[in-house]
Amino acid sequence: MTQGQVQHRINLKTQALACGRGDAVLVADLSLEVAAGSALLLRGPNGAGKSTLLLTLAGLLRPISGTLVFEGADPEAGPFIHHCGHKNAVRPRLTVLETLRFWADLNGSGPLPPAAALERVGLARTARVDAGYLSAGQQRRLVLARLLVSPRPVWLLDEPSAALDAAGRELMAALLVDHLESGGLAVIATHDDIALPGAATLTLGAEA
Amino acid sequence: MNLNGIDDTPKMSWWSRLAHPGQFLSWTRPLIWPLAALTLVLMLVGLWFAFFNSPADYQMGDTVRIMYVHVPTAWLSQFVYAAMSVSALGTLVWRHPLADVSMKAAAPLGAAFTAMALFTGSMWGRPTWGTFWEWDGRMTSTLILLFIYLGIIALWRAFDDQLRAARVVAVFTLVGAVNVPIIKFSVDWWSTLHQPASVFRADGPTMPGSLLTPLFVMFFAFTLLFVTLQLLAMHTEIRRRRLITLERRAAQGDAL
Amino acid sequence: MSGFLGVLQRELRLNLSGGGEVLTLVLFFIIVGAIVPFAIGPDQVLLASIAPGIIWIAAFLAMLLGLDRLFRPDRDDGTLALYRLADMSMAGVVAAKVIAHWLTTALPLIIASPFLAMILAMDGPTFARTALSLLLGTPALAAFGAFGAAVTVAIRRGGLLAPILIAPLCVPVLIFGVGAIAPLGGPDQASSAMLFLAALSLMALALSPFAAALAIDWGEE
Amino acid sequence: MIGLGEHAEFIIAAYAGVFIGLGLLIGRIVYDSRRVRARLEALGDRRG
Repeated sequence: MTQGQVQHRINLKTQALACGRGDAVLVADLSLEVAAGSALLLRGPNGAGKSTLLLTLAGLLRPISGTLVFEGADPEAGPFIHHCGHKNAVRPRLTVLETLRFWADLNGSGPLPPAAALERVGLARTARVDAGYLSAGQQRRLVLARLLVSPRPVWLLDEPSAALDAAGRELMAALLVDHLESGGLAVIATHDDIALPGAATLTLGAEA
Repeated sequence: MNLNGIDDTPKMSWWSRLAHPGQFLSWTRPLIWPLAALTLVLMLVGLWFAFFNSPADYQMGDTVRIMYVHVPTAWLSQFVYAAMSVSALGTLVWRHPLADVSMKAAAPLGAAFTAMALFTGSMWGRPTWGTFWEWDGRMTSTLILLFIYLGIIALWRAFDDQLRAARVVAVFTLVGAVNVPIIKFSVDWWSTLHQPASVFRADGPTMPGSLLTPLFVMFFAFTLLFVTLQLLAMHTEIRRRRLITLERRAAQGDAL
Repeated sequence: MSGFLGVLQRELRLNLSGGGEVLTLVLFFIIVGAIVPFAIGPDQVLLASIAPGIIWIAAFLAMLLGLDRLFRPDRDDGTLALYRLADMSMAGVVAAKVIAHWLTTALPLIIASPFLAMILAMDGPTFARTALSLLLGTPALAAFGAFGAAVTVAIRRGGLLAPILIAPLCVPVLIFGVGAIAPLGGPDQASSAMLFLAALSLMALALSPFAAALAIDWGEE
Repeated sequence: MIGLGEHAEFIIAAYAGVFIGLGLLIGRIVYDSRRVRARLEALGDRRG
């Protein structure tokens, strides 16, 4: 089952981008290009600024200097970025299906209904369960389902494979391959090996 | 949210040159001592007028002399808030780096002047109304203004990151500015409801010139005092930010 | 629009399901109101004359108490970041939250207020005006409260700060709220107070989502 | 100094209060300024 829909093609370009928290620079002078249909893996030790860079790319943090452009993005068409941080945004009191429906309402729903997305990430049987009962890995799968219910061309994933088991990682890689094939773009910060053929790798904080 | 091209290249106009904190520091530093001297002279002249060269009011007697410190501090309590609101606009609309600094420097000054206005008001109130505190419209809305000032100071102190703090405080300051007239109106409505109408209007236009001269001198003395202190506090704040940056850089250098 | 309804539905679900927060606030409201006679004595005439003020103060405190759950849990679990990338404006999110906040705090208080009115020796017509003034005035409290919660959400221990910031701004609401009940200046004054109260609520509801959204966006950035 | 009439204590208290307040305010701002400058100099910043 693929997403079956060709994404709006967006290229990511940055020039001399510096980002950090407050006025403390974590990543300086970063110029990179990620074309539609390709992925970039961010690597580097803890504290190298991977999460900060992803937040900056998502527009959740303001860059300290430099430029950041998403070429081909249509500002009228609404937000085009999915950002998945460390926190799952899962509230224990809501059921799994309610949580996913809420995300679909919030981000705009696509052709894939929430129930089908749950099936795709292997959570179909837990749909009526309170999200608080999910294990850490299952919560992560639920977050992956969020990417599926609202199609958006840019995925910025922060440690998506943390807490996932082997099957979960395969699932994530398969979802990523589908996403890239349909013309999407992904930037992934990770410590694990993700089987993504043709993905470029950027190592942050190597000189430190 | 501006995702499609964030461009922060500075345009060099006199405005942005003044906006540069270092430039501001070196341009306004020579002003401090002359301003301080002028303030001192005006303050002394004002005091001389207030105590030796002005008559007692035919109605209020000598207590009218409290007016020479009460009215200027009461004026400043509102003027400082207006200055803070303009700075808040500067922070929100133009992201002017000096506006943050000006906002932060003004808040404690405003709170201090407001507290002084309340204190002198109650010192005036005791002989005039027979009580230290009267819930009249002006006293009450000044008290609420003091609470707003103290809230803003608490908000500044609660943030670790001063850049973030500046924007949030700016939003709050402006919402406060929209609310202050409403508060004033509601409090006036309320106080006329609960007690016989207004007591007296000392700052009305019918005051004789002999009372107006010391009032004006003191008025300018206090306003200049605020300007001087505001400049000095802004300088300190600019330096403090530089200090934090330097210290952080030093700490990072140690860590590497 | 589906986003707006989604947020509204989620807030109602979270606040009404199991947790008992709503009942706790109602209990707080009643206890504050019921504790006043112990402090000032059981004089029926005196109680009846200050009952509107007591009910308003109790409602005011109860609404301030519930502020911290408005944005902080969402910030802690990452939902706030999601809102910032959502297919709806932050102001829309805040507006939905204000409505849900009013429905789950103010409305239960108004429903519980007859009990307080009874033990505080209020008469029928006065209570009717009290209920009406609470109905018209509490939306403003909810809106101001949401703004206060938004301003302090980026602060780690901002829970106590929001009420302190908001209380001075709420003074007009209290003044007109009580003014609309107690006919100190005659019935004319009471009805004009009621109009002011409604105007205040409308204005606060219209403006606070934008101010709160600005504060959240810039506090997080 | 001229006589201040029957309410002299309130007039004196008002002026004393204001000028003590101003003194504290000025003192705090000047002290703060000195301290920050001294720390800047200790870090070797020459721009003042």
